[in-house]
Amino acid sequence: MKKYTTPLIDELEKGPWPSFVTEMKKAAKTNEMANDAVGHLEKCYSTKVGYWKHGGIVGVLGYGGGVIGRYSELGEEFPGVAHFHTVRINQPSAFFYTSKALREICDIWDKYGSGLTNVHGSTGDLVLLGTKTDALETIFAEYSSRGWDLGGSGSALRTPSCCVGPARCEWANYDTLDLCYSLTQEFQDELHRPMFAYKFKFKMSGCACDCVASIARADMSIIGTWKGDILVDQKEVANYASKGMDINAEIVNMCPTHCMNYDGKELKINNAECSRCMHCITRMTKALKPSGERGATICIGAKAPIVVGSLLSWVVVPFIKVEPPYTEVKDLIRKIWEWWDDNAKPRERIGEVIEMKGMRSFLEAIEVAPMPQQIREPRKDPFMFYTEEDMVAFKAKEAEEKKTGKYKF
Amino acid sequence: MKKYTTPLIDELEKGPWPSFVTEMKKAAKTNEMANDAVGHLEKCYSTKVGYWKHGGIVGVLGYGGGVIGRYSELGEEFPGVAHFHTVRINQPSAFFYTSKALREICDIWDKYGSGLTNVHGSTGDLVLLGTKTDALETIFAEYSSRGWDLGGSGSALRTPSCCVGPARCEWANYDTLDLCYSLTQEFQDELHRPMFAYKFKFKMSGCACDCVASIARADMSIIGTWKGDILVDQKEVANYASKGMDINAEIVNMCPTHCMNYDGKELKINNAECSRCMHCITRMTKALKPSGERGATICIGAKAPIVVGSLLSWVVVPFIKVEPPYTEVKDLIRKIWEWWDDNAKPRERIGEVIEMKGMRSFLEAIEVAPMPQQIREPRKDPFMFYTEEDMVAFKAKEAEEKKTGKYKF
Amino acid sequence: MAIPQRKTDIGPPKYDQFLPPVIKKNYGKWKYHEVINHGTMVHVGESGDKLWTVRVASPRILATATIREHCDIAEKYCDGFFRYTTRNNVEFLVSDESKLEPLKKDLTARGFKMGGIGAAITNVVHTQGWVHCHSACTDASGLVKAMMDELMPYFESKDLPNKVRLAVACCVNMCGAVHCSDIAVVAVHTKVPTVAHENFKNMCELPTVIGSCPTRAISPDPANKSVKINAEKCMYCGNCFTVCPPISIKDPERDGVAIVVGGKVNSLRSNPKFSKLVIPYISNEPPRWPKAVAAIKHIVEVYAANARKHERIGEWIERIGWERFFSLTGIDFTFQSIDDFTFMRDTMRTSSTFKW
Amino acid sequence: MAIPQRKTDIGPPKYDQFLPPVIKKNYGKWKYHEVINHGTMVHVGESGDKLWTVRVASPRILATATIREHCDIAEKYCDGFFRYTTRNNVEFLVSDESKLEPLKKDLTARGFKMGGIGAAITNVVHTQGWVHCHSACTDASGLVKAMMDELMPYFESKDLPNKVRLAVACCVNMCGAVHCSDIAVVAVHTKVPTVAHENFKNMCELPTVIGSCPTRAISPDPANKSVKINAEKCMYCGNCFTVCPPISIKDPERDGVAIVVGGKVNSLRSNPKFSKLVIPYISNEPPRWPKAVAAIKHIVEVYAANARKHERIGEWIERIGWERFFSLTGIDFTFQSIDDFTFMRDTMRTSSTFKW
Ligand code: SRM
Ligand code: SRM
Ligand code: SRM
Ligand code: SRM
Ligand code: SF4
Ligand code: SF4
Ligand code: SF4
Ligand code: SF4
Ligand code: SF4
Ligand code: SF4
Ligand code: SF4
Ligand code: SF4
Repeated sequence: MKKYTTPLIDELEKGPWPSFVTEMKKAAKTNEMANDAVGHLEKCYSTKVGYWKHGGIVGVLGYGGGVIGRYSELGEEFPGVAHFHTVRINQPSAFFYTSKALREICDIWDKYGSGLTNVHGSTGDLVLLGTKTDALETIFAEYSSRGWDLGGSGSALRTPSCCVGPARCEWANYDTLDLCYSLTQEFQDELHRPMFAYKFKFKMSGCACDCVASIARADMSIIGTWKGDILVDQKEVANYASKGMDINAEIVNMCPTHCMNYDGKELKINNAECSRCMHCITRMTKALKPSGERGATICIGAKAPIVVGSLLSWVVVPFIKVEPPYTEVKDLIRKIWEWWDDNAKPRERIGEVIEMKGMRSFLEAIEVAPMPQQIREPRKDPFMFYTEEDMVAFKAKEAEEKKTGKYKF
Repeated sequence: MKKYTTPLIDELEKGPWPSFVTEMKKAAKTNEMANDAVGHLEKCYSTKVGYWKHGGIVGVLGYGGGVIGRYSELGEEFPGVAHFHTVRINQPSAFFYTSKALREICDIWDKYGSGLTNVHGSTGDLVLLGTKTDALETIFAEYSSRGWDLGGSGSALRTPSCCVGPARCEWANYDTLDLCYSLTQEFQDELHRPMFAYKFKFKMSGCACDCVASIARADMSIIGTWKGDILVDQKEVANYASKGMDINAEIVNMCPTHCMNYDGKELKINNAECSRCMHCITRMTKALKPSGERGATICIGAKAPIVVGSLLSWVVVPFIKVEPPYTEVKDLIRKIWEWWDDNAKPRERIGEVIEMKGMRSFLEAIEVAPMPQQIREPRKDPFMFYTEEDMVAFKAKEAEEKKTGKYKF
Repeated sequence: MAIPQRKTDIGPPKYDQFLPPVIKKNYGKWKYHEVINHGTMVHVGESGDKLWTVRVASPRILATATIREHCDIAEKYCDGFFRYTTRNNVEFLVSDESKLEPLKKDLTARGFKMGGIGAAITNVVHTQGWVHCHSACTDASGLVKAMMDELMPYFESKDLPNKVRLAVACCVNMCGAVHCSDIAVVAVHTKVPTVAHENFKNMCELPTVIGSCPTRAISPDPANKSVKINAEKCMYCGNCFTVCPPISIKDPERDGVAIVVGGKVNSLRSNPKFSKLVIPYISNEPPRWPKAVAAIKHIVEVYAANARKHERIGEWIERIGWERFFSLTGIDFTFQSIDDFTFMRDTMRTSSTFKW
Repeated sequence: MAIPQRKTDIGPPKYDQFLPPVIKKNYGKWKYHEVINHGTMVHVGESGDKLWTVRVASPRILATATIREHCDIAEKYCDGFFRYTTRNNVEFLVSDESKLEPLKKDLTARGFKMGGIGAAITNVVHTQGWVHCHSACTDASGLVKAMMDELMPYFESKDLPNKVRLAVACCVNMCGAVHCSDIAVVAVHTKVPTVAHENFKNMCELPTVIGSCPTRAISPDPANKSVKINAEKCMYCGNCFTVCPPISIKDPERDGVAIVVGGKVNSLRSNPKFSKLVIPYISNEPPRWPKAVAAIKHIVEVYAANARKHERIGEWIERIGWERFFSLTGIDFTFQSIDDFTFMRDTMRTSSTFKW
């Protein structure tokens, strides 16, 4: 094995935060590919440019995704990274593992790959970092025979991901782990065989804390919420106060809807005006908890800034029940994809298509009524579309009003 | 004179608010044109459509504007409105008149026009409503010989307008009446001879109350403001309190910057954090008043929604001195127009051009530095332009930092 | 009578000749003012001088006879000095207190209405309508008259949480302050324009017409040497009609009015705001537009009952949320209220927090 | 060894087999939790059961050897159960209180760092960088390491007003949460791409390349059977480079990083927010990017000194105003911070109210 001197990246072995360079070197001790990856990286640091080529199309039989092809321009200098493809393994819901399962994953990877991983990728996959084209089929056979499948890539459903939710959090409004698993299973075909105009991501958070950043990073963000009052345990409120919490400053005055009141004794909430933002609940988890019906808000459209600026997901379905077998959610997803399919140009994310075609076209296709909950504020300009049916409806309403003598506006 | 039966518009003579129909009929008693205008309007009310044609180009010699040509499709049925042009008389600053002056205006108008007016038009002109083409030169001679000139129309500077300001308001930060007069005089040529890509409007308000709606309705909004503390007369504060004002609810808690404090005795203002919104001052005018340097904020670009939505004016010069002979303001205006001239396509308001070309191009042309006061928040996407000079400057700064060992960010 | 010698580029008369002596003396040196009632306020100078203002409603369309009546009154009580406001009311300026009550009595006797000062509804900024504009799809003055007849108590005497600024525009050009008003009416077309093909090539320029359409609904129609309009894409802005007379967009049964709310101009407390669409369509109902008037009155009343003191309509709505505005007013939420144009991105909700 | 039989479309293993018994028992029935310190929290079930979580920093790039070490530890203290977080930390799940302190001791002994829970700085969401991506104009992992070395106290022990979420993206594709982070670094190109004309026609499609440019800077270059790029219009997004390999945009001396601040994801108190640009350019300085790191630390410190408890960076800035953020931090305000793209309208100030 070549021995690289790496004065620049060695600098990144210093300091308290765990060092990825140390990790790379650890793998490099026994792995040629990892060893060349170290040398290759030092080269980048010294010249301040990268040497990876545009990805090539590589993969496993019958799948259109799951592997990111990667080749170096410096394949001769660093043969271990001439090919350096990543394999995306679909992680289990909420990233729970047993040591047994992970050891198995490591064993296979040491055998066929670089011994380097990303635990996890930004989308959520367990990313195996660097292998050669001819190892891919074997790697897939090894993993899949043990119950692990590939994640998504390309113009496909991407690996869904969720927050830790009911497994270890008191605030989950639905079972994020189970929904994540169920949707991943339901849409295996869409995940493995790119047939969409572009990528599509699901992320599921159990509440407005959004610990999986769904509103910013998923085409479909499924965020838990409730319909009902926040129950207040006044004894626990008193406890927080006695432990030094300034309830007015920290809670009441920070409530965005100003629907709380605390007189030093009793904490009152005008629940009708609460927007369920979670601030008070997170800060007084022993004293406050939601009650009533549980479900989720469905938001659509987030994406990164390329090329006209990032999008955050938009509220589309203010409230939906999320209970096994999740038929309502799955039906909705199918309708969403159908409309997207009918309307997208290549490389158009769903948010971009909604922006192009208008929210109305989308809502009508997925059979959701217009609701003020979907918007932050109404339109400002007077340039509106009206269908013939709209006009008929307006006129009918006016006729009705004439009859009853009462306006309905 | 024809006698029209006007059952529909007669309905609008009922009720307490003064009736424009009554006004039209008043004029119609002695004026053929006004009489036909009444009949013509009744016709519109009965058919629910208007009958005015697209305007034609009419005017007075040497001027490109000041008259709006108007012809009816129903000229045969209503000969008095076959021609029905309006004449825009440039109003005096802040709409002050003497009865003598207005009587003179009325006398001339009764002689040559319909006897109907708009006091005033939305831009600010004293609008004379309805006359014939061949009367225009005479009308102009009669008015101009008595000291009245025409206002703007077409792709020209439009008649500037201002709030009542120092004439009858304690809050004016500069002399709105004098600036309005001075700019109107200075730019007579731009007002009378359309040479711009489109219309351009000035409006001047003495403070953030913006009583002439400049921020919403002027390409250049000149809004008075100050640099200095708000002086507090605690005795008057106590007076307001004793008269029943809930100072915390009405003032302190409504202060947008939360820079006020009232303990039931003393009202304190953290002036460094005040944004000079005027709320507290207007509600406690006897107790609070600004002090220090006076001037204005210049905002650019407001317009109506045609065709991609309305614009409000954008802050361009956070603070400018506004003192006779207003050289600084006038120079700025010339620079603004020059850039607009260089960059606008026909029918592009300045706000639209700034949107197209970017604020930087505009600010550089008018020699104003970028300042955070110009924006509500910085850009969100990472797609930035850098000039070669920018890069040189960034690198020079870094070199300097290396030398001094201190970052300047 | 010979026509006098014309002058050009003289500009307006200098304002100072129209200022009453008390203003000249106290110019820029006013100390404070007090609102006495919706019709009267007094300004006090540092000098101690006082100036009473009596504000009088105006229909804005004035016959010269009425202007002369204003002059008569001003001469009697104000040494001939008076002014109009930026919202087209008349203001009589009284420096001699003893003339104040007589003035008011006289005004009442003559049928003039005083009001609009303070936390009130004042005159409605509006436009030409059928009275003078070719572009109008309703009559602005008529709507204003009908509205203000209903809202008169708020002009004359009844208090509101804060000023409520109303406006009416007779087409989407919006020659007024509709786009930043507490409540406003904007008249809208709702039918795809038709093209008189036979006149097209003589009266219009093909590229101009095609370029005029913000939604690219217009394409060449070579067979007719004219253009055709894609109905799916047309949002009835009328811009094509403005640039090309053979294009016609008016339709008596389909033209109507929309109601927008929540705008403001000043920067007190919160930034200036655009008005937002809440009722997309009400049929054009001259002479008194009963439904539009009822809708406006209803919104004013819900605001009056729910807002905090000093909150403008838009501020109140932003505090409670638009979803609450719709539920409190009972106004139907329609697809038209969802922005599908310039500001779509910034107006959709990007958070699971809202009220049921 | 024979290769086993492959299976397709089986999806991931079902999560429940990886849940420790205490979680299975209390699944969906947790009552509350308490943060003990930045490294440890405890969740308490309705049943009274307790589950301690010890969070450990991870560089995200892990050698299998390190994963095996995680496994060793989990076996010793957690019956082999553990998890990773959505921000790539490791979490050891302890149901037996007696194992908690030994676990922590062992972790310390092995050099693992505990932290990131509560009002802290936790792991940095980041991307591939020079380690694996062709698009990278910096190295993400290196930047993260350099940043976190400096910010370690905020991970391990020091409190902040609220969580501060950091991110790094190695190009404007922003494969992470840069666009909604409290503070983030995004690597940017600053030089107009060059085109290797000779390869163009074999490797790229003309309309695709032209269409890829959001600012229409690219036009055909028929002489070279290629395209040319208008330098005036190019904003270095790299989209053309993504779709066409002969286009090259990397430049060692001009590539750099920008700093954005004030984003957030959750909806507590205020809506999710995008991050905004405050420092447009810092030279790429591997291996430790000293200026970028110093800038981030400086912003964290100014925030820590000025924000109210529970305020995220974006919330704090919105309360004090962006002009005050710039004056408090002393950061130069540049033209680059003024939006000239999609959101220009909504980001300019439309009011005369601001702070000096
Ligand atoms: C590996 C990963 C970054 C990481 O280090 O974690 C990644 C890596 C790449 N992303 Fe990404 N993206 C990754 C998560 C994301 C995310 C975050 C997320 O999913 O939560 C985003 C932002 C959210 C979004 O989807 O918009 C993201 C937005 C992009 C984009 C911009 C897409 C857009 O519509 O704006 C591109 C560009 C593209 O698709 O051509 C992109 C393209 C790429 C490519 C395929 C670039 C390329 O053409 O080679 C990168 C391959 C790198 C490599 O060599 O391994 N990646 N990418 C993440 C996937 C790992 C996983 O499967 O778990
Ligand atoms: C008379 C007046 C309305 C009124 O009743 O008061 C008016 C009347 C017309 N306006 Fe206006 N505008 C009038 C103030 C405004 C304002 C308000 C202002 O100036 O404060 C605006 C909104 C602010 C702005 O400038 O954007 C305004 C925005 C427009 C527009 C849209 C311009 C735009 O850039 O969006 C048009 C359309 C056009 O220019 O083709 C327009 C066009 C017109 C035309 C010329 C339409 C036409 O092509 O015939 C109208 C002539 C009506 C007529 O027959 O008399 N008018 N127009 C106002 C001028 C009176 C005066 O001189 O005092
Ligand atoms: C006379 C007039 C100026 C003029 O040059 O003609 C004027 C005069 C005064 N305004 Fe105004 N404003 C006048 C139009 C405006 C406008 C413009 C408009 O409506 O188109 C605005 C902006 C409206 C908006 O924000 O949408 C305006 C927003 C204010 C405000 C801010 C109100 C608020 O809290 O939102 C104040 C402060 C106040 O009410 O104490 C104010 C205060 C005042 C004061 C008290 C100033 C003073 O000390 O003299 C004057 C009497 C107030 C009153 O009427 O209640 N004036 N005022 C205008 C009267 C129009 C009318 O006939 O009713
Ligand atoms: C473990 C993890 C979920 C997972 O499935 O892996 C998680 C776990 C918890 N989050 Fe979270 N959050 C996790 C990522 C997030 C994210 C996503 C992100 O950062 O990309 C967010 C949104 C960030 C944002 O808004 O920009 C997030 C915003 C919150 C908040 C809201 C904080 C705020 O006030 O702004 C809370 C509430 C709180 O802190 O009390 C919260 C609260 C919690 C609680 C207290 C929930 C509970 O009762 O168990 C958990 C421990 C909190 C802690 O770490 O302080 N979690 N949390 C993630 C830990 C990442 C890490 O390694 O540090
Ligand atoms: S998103 Fe809500 S439910 Fe999910 S882990 Fe975070 S706090 Fe818990
Ligand atoms: S959840 Fe949010 S909105 Fe509701 S009461 Fe608590 S802090 Fe207020
Ligand atoms: S804008 Fe200000 S200075 Fe002018 S009249 Fe209104 S309150 Fe007075
Ligand atoms: S002027 Fe406005 S910001 Fe300043 S103290 Fe008064 S209310 Fe507050
Ligand atoms: S709003 Fe339209 S119809 Fe009314 S005056 Fe202006 S241009 Fe004419
Ligand atoms: S009315 Fe407007 S949208 Fe419709 S065709 Fe004409 S220009 Fe286009
Ligand atoms: S941010 Fe850019 S460079 Fe980094 S991994 Fe994503 S696509 Fe590659
Ligand atoms: S880098 Fe972006 S802006 Fe520049 S030419 Fe390429 S696609 Fe266009």
